[in-house]
Amino acid sequence: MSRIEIRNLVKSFKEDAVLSGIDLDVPQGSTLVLFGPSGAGKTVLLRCIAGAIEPDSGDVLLGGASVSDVLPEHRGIGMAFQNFALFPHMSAYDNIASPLTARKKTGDQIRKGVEAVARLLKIDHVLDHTPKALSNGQKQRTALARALVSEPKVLLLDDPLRNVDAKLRFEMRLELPRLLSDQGATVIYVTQDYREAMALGDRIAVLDGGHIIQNGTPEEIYRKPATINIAKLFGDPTINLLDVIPVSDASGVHAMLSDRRIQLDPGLAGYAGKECVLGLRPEALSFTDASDGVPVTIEAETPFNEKSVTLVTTLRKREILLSRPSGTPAPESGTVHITIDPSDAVLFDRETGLRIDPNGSNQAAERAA
Amino acid sequence: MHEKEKDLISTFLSGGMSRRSLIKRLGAMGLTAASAGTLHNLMATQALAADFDWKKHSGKSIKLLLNKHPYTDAMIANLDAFKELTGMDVTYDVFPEDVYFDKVTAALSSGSSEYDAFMTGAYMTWTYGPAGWIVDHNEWINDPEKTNPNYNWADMLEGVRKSCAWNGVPGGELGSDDAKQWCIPWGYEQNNLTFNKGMLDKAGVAVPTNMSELMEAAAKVQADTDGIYGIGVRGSRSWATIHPGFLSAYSNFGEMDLTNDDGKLSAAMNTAGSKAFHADWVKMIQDSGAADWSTHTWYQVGTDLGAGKSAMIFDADILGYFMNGGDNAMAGELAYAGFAANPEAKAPTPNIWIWSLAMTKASKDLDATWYFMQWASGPEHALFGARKMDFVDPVRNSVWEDEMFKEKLNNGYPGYVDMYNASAPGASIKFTPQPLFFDMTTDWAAMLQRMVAREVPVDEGLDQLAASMNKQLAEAGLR
Amino acid sequence: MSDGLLTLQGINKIYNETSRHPVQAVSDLNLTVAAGEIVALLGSSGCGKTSTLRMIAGFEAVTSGEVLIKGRPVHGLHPAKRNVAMAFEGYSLYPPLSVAENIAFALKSERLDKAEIKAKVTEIAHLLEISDILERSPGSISGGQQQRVSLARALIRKADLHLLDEPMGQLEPQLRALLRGRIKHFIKQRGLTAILVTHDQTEANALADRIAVMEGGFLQQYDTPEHLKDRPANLFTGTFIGEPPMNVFPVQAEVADDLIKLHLEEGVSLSFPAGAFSPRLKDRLLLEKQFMMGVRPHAVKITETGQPAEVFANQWLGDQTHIAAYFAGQTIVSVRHDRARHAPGQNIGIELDAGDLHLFHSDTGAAFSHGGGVE
Amino acid sequence: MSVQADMPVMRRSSRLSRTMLPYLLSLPALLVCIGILIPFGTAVYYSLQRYRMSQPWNRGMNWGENYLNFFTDPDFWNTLQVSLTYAGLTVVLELLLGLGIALLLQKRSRVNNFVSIMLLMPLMTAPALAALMFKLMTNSNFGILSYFMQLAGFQDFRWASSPDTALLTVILVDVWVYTPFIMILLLAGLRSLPTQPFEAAALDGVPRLEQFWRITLPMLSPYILTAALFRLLDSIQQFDIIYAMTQGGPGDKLMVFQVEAYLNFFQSTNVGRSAALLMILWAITYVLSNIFVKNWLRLRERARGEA
Amino acid sequence: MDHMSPLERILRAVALALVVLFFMFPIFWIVLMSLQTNETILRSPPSMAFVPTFKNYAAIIAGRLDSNVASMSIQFMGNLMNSVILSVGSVALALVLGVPAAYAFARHKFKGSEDIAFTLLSFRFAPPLLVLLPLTLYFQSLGLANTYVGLIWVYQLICLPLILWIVRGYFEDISPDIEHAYRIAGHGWFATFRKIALPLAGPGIAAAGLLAFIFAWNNFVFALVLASADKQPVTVGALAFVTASGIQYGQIAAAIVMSIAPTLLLALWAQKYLVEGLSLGAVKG
Repeated sequence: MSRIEIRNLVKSFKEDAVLSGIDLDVPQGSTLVLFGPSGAGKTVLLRCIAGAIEPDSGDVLLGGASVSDVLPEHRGIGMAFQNFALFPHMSAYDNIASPLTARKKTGDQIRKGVEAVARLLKIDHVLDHTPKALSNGQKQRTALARALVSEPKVLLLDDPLRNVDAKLRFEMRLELPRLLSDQGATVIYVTQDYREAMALGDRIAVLDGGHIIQNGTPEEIYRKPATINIAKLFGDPTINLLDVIPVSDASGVHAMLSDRRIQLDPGLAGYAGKECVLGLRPEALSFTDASDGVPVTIEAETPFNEKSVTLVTTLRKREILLSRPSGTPAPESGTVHITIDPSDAVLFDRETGLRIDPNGSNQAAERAA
Repeated sequence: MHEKEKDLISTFLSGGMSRRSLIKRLGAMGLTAASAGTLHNLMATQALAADFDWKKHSGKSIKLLLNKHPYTDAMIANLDAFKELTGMDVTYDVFPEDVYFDKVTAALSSGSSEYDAFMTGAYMTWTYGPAGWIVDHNEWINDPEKTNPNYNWADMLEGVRKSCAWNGVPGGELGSDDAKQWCIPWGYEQNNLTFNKGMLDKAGVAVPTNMSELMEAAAKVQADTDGIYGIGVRGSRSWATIHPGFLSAYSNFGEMDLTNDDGKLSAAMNTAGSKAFHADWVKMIQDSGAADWSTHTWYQVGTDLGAGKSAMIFDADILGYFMNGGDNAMAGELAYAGFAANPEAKAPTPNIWIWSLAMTKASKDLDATWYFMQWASGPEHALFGARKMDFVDPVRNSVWEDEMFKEKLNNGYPGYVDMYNASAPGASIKFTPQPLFFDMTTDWAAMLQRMVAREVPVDEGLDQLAASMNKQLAEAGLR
Repeated sequence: MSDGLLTLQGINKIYNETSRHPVQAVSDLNLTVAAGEIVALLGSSGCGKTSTLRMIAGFEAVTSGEVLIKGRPVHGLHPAKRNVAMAFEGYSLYPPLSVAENIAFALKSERLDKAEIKAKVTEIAHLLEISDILERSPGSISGGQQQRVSLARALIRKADLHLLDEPMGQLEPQLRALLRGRIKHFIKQRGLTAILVTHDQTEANALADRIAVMEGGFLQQYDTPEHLKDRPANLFTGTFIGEPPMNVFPVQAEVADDLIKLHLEEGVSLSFPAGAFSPRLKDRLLLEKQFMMGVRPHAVKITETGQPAEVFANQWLGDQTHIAAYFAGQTIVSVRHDRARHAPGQNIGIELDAGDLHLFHSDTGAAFSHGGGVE
Repeated sequence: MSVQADMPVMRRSSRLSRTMLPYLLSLPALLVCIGILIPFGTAVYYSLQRYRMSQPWNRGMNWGENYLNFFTDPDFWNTLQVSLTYAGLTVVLELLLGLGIALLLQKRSRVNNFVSIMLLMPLMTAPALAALMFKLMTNSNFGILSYFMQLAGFQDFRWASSPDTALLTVILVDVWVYTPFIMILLLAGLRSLPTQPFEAAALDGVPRLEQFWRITLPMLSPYILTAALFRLLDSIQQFDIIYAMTQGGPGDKLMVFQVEAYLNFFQSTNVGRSAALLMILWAITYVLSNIFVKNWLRLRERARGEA
Repeated sequence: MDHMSPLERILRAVALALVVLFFMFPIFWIVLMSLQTNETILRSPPSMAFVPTFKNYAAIIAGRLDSNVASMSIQFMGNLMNSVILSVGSVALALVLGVPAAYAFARHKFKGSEDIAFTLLSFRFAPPLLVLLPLTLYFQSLGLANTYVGLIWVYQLICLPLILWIVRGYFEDISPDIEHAYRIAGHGWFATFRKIALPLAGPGIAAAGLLAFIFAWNNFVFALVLASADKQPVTVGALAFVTASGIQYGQIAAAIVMSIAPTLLLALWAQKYLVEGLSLGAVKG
C-alpha cells in the first residue's frame, strides 16, 4: 500500500547524469538507508520521489501506483530536508502545522497534532519561536516534526541528523527507529554517516556515481561489501587493504602477509595467481601470544574513547591498523604477533575493485565482464 | 453672472459712471480689475452679437494647445466672454515655451484630433502647412456665413497678415495672391533696441543708431558700469537665436538667408556683405555680450535687462515692455528705440515674430473652432487685451488707433509707441519660406556659437554653413 | 606556567557591550600554552572557542584581560605584528588567486626568493594531498580541498603560534584520519606551537597534547586527553567527552559498614562491598546523600543477574553494538564490541563496577570521585 | 482504520499544465513588452525611408541611404564622437570617484552609514532637475559656482556656455547625479566581500596595496563591471541633462545621439534620419550589453574563484 | 579591531568631508535659493544673509504666480499629482506583471527563459526615443494619447525590467527546498507562491518597487513626448517657471525642492531597501 518502488529512474542536469537508472524497492513499513558520498545523487533521488524534481525518465510508484502525474502536494509524502527548509517567516508551530492546514484540518485537530508530535520530539517549549531563534537541533526536530505530523505513509528523511551536535545525534539515532515503526511508515533515509546507516537501515542502498552499487542489509554491506569503495566507506578506522596474489595449493587457498599464510576461503581458488586486494577489518585483527601469528612491529598507538587503534607494520613495511576495545591488554611495543580470522577477510579484484564471492556464482566477475 | 454686476457695467457703458468708480464698486463685490474688464468686454461683445448667429455651435466644446505667454493669459482672462457669447466650452493645455513647439509637432504629426486650434509662429506653418496638418484659413475668412460682419479682416496689419500667408512653394513670396492663409495673426513683436537709460546716460553714451555705434556703445557702457554687460542678444543653439535682433540687423544690410533662382534655393550667407556683418555681430558678442550668451534664450536676455545686468537688448520690443514693469529691478528705467543697423538704411526693417492661431486639420469641427478663432483674433478681444492686459504689439490697426491703449503705453512705457511707429512700416518676415527653415536656422545658430567661441573664423564658418546648407537643400530636392 | 609561549590572563569578551543585550562570549579565561605544545580548544558551537582564537590573532579586542605572546602583551598590536599564522574554518581563501598563489601569498611578508617559495609550497601541498590542484581556483575545488589549502597557507608560515580553526571539519573521514597523523607529525617535527579549535573530540584526542574544554564561555577543564576521559572535572566534561556519551543517574547513597547501596530511581539500587570505595569516599557519601552518578557506556555490563532493564534499541555498527535500555527511569547505553543479540523488548540485567563510577555534585556538577577514590 | 481511507486518492494533473505554468506567469509581462516591440519595428521602417514631415511628397523608401549618408556626414561622426567621449569620461570619472568613496565608507560605522545615506540624495534628484539646478548655480550673474570660480581667479569661467568647458560642465552634473549610484553599488559589493580572506591577509602581513590590487579589486570586478555597464549604457544615451542644459550646444559640442535625434524629429521633422540615428545608438547599446553579459559571467567566476 | 594610524584617520575624515560637501552643496544651495526672492538671489556677490521667505512655496502651492506684470496660473501641484499617479501606477502595474514573471524565470529554467529574461532587461537599455517617437503615432490611433493608462504602459519600459531583474534575484536566493517543503506538505503552487515565495521575497520586492518608483519619478522624456499639459509630471512642470515676465529663480528653486523632496524622503525612509535593491538588482544575474 505504501511500498515505494523506483523503476529505472534517470535524471541529468544539463550534460551531467546525476541518476542513471535507479531501481529500488522499499517494502511497506521498512526503512531503506540511502548511503553515499556527497554528490552521489541521494538528494536528487529523494526530490524525484517527492515530486520536487521531475525525472527525465523512469517511474516512481507509491503503493503500487505511478505518481509521475501527481503533483507533489498530492503525493501524501512527509519529507525532512537536510537543510531543514523551515519557513523562516513562520513560527515552529506554524511550520509543523503546515501539512495539517493543507489537509484542511480543524484548528483543534491541528493544535492537538502539532502538540503531540512536538512533545514527542521535545520541542513543545519552543513552538512559538521562529526558526531563527531555534538551535540547530531544534530546527532539525522541527523539520522532522513537520514531516511526521500528518502521519504520512511515506517518509523521506534527508540526512536529518547531519547538523545536530554529537550528543543529540546519538540520542536521536537511538530514538528514531521506534518513532518510525510507531508510524508504520515506509522510510527512505539519506545519510553520509555509516554508523547511522547501519543503525537505522533495514537495508542500505549505496549510491555512487548515479548508480546503486550495492543494496543489502547492514550485515551484507559491512561483511560483504560489493566493492573496495564500499568497504572503505563503512568502518572506522578504515578497512586495511593489502595487495595480494592468492596462492592455491594442496592446503587450500591463501595469501601471504609478513611471510605467513593467511588462509582464505577455498571458494577463491579460481583467483589464485591473480592480482587481488585483501581487506581486513581493524577490529578483526587481534594480538596473540602465539608465535604462529603474523609478525608485525608496533609503530604507534592512538587511544580513542572506546577503543585503541594501533598502527603496525609488516615485514615488508606494509601498514596495518588494529582496533581493540579500550582497556583490553596489548603489548606495548616491539615485534609482536597478530592473528587474523579468515572468515572476516574479504578479497577484491584489484583491477575492477569488485569483491570476489567465494561461493562460486561469482557475480563480481560476471558484472565486471 | 450676477445681476448687480451686470447693472453696474451697463451703467458704466451708458456713461453713467466713471471707470475708476466702476472698478472700485466691483472691487467691493470681490472682483478684480481684470475680471471686471472681462465683464465689461462681455457686455460690449454682447452688444455686437446681434448681427450674427453666435449661438450656432452652442454646446460644443473645443480644445486649444497654448504656449505660456502673456497673450495666452489675456485670452484666458477673457474666455468667459466667449463662452457666454457662444454657449461653447473651451478647454486648453498650456505648455512652457521650452517644450511647446515640440508638443505641437508631436500632436500634429500624430494626427491627433485632440486640439482644435493652437498657438504658432508663422515660421512653423512652413512645416505644418506643407505637411498637411493645418488648414488654409481663407476658406473661413471669406465665407460670410461663417464669419461675423464685424470681424474686419482688412483691419489686420498688412505686413503681418501677409507674413502668415504662403503659397507653399519653397522660396515663394509671402502673402502672394496664391498664398494660403496658414494662420491668423494674433499678436506680434518687432525687434528693436531696449536700453537702460540710466546706464547709458551715466556712461555718456548716446542711443546708438547703427551697428558700429551699437558696438561702441555696448563696449563703452560695459566698461563704465560694474558687473554688467553691454548688449543682450539671444545665443542658444536654436532657430530662435537667428530670427530676432540678428536677422533684423542682417536684413537691414540687404543680406538674405537664401536666394531664389527660379525655384532653386541656394544659401546666401557667405556673401562678402554677410561676412562683414557676421564679423561685427560676433565681435559685438565677444566684446560686450553675456558671458553665457550661448545658452541665452529670450527670457535670459529679458531677465538680465530687467535685473540691471545688461545695458541694452536687441530683441523683441515686447520683451523690453515687460521688463519695464512689475517688480523688475529696472522697472521704469528702460527706454526704446527703433534700430536700423545699416547706416545707409532709411529706417529700421525689423524681422518679426507673429504669435498666431491656427486650426488643426484633424479637428473634428472646424466651423465651431473658427468661431473661437474669429473671436480670439477679432477686434473686441484685441482691444480688451491691449487695454486691460499685456497684449502689446497687437496686429490690428484699429487697436493702434485706440487712444486708451496709446495712453496706457505712453504713460507707462514712454517712447514705446514712437519706436513702434518708426519700425512698423519696414516690419515683416525676412526669411525665405521653405521647409528646411529650422535646419537652416539651427545650424546657423550653432555656427554663430562656434564663431563667437573663436572655434572657426567667420569667413570659413560661413562658407561651411553655406556649403552644408546647399547640401541639405539639394538632398531635400530644393536646389 | 608563566613562561608559556602564549598566556591568556583573565580574558573576558563581551559583544555589544554598550547595547541592551550584551553577549558574554568568554568569561575569565586563563590558559597557558607551552612552546612546542599542541592545545585543542574543544567545545560545541557558541562555547567561546572561536572568539578566543580571534582575540589571540588580533581580529577582536579583548574586553578585559591580557593576551601575552612570548611574554609580551599584544593588546593593540596589529594582527600582522603578532607573528601568528591561522587556518580559517570557512572560505578564507583569496578567490582571485590560484591555490599555489594562495599558499605563497602568506609568505609575502617573509621576502623569500621564488625557488624557495616553490619548494615550500610543493612540500606542504604534498603533505596535505593538494599537489594536483595547485593551479586550480579556490571556487572550483571542494570544501575539503579549500580547507586543506587554508591549512597549508597557515602551516607554511614561520610563526610563533599557529592557530587552526576547525581545520578538518570538511574532510572526508578517511582523509581526516590520514591527515591527523601527518599534521601532528609536521608540527612536532618542526617544533611549532599550535592551538586547534574543534568541536570534534576525536580530532582533539588525536592531535592535542592538552585539551581545553569550553562551554558557555567558561573553561571547563584543561587537561590531557587521558585525564579528560578518566577524571572529568565536572558533569559537563564527563558527558561531553566520550562516545557514546556517559550515562548519568541521580543517586542517593545508603552507607552501611560493609555495604554501600546506591539508590537510583524506580526502586533500582546498586550494592557495592564497602571495600570498593575508599574510606574517604565513604565519609563523603555520608555527607552528600544526593548526587549524580556517571558511568561510561563501555563500562555498562549486561549480565543475567544484574539490575533489571528493558532493551529498546540494539544498533550494530560493525565493530561495536550499542544497546539502549530503560533502566531506573532513564535510558542506559551499553557498548559491546561484539554483535550482541539483545532484541528490543528483551529484559536484561545491568551490572556496574564501583571502579567505573564517576560521582558529581548534583548542584555544581563538580566531580568528587572517580573509580571509588576521592578527588 | 481502513486501508482505503488511509491513503488519499492521488489527484493527477496533466504534464502539459505543469510545463505551461512558467509561460503563463511570464506572459503578461511579455505581452506588455511586445507592445513595445511594435513601435520599435516602426522605427526600423522609418529609418529606411526618406521621410521629412515638412515634405510629405518626398517620402519614400530609400533603404539604407540614411545609414550610408552617415559615412560622409561630419555631423554624424561628431555625434558619435561626442557620445562616446561623454560616456567614456563620465563612466571613468564616476567609477574612480565612486570606488574611492566606497572604499572610504567601507567600514560600517554610524558616520559612514549616515554619509552613504546622504549621498543617495543626488541620485534621487531627477537628472533634468539636477541640470536645472546646475544651470542656476552656474549662471554668470548670480550663480554660486561662477562666484567661486571668480574667487579662484577665473574671472570669466563660462561653464556650459563656452565650448571649452561645456562638456566639463555637463559631465560635472552627470558625476554629481550618478557617482552615488556607482558608490552604493560598489559599497554593497565591498561590504559583501567575505571578511576572512582579508583577515588572513592582515594576519600574514600582506601589504595593503598588494591586498587591494590582487584580492579586493578582482573580487569587486563583477560589481565594477555591472556599475560600469549600467552607467555606460545610460550615459551613451544621455538626454535629460544635456537637453536641459544646452540642447546640444554650444556649436555641436554636446550633440549626443538622443539630443540630435530629438532635434531631428521635432525641429527638422526629419523622421528618417532621426530613426536611423537611434537605430545606430540602439545597435551600440545592444552590442555593449551583450559583451557585458558574457564577460560578466566570466568575471564573476573569476571573482568567486571558480574559473 | 581598528588599527588605523592617526594620519590616515585625518586624511580619511578630510576626504569624507570633501565628498559630503560636493554632493550636498547643490541641494543645500537650492534650498537656500528657494527661500529667497529674485532680488536677493540676483545679488552679486552672492550672500547667505537674507530674510527667508516662503513666498515661493506659497505661490507654487496656491498655483498663482504673481510676478511683475500679471499673475498667471500654474499647475505645479497638478504636476506633482501627475508624478504621483504615474509613478505609483506604473510601479503597481510593473509589480503585478513583473513579480510573477520574475518568479517564473527564477524557478523554472524553461526553454528560452534566459533569452527572454535578457531581452526584457535589454529594454532597460534601449534608447527611449527610439520607441517613443513612433509611439506618438500609435497612441493616437489606440486612443492612449494623453491618458494615464498609456503613459503608465510606457513607463513599464523603465519599471518592468528593473523589477523583473531584481525580484528574480531575490526569488533565486530563496532555497527552492523551502517551497518544495511547503508543496510536499500538501499546498498547491499558488498557495506556495503566496504564502512562501512572496513573503520571503518581500524585501526584494520592496526594494525593486522603490527603485522603480524613483526612476519613474525622475523620468523626463516620456511624458514630455507623449502627454499633454495636464498629464505632465514635475520634471517637466518645473520648466514652466520660465515666463515672459522674467525668470522667477526663487520659484524654480522651490519647484525643484518640491519635486525632489518626495523621492528624497522616500529614499531616506526606506534607504535600507533601496541600497539593497541598487546592489542586488544590478549584480544578480
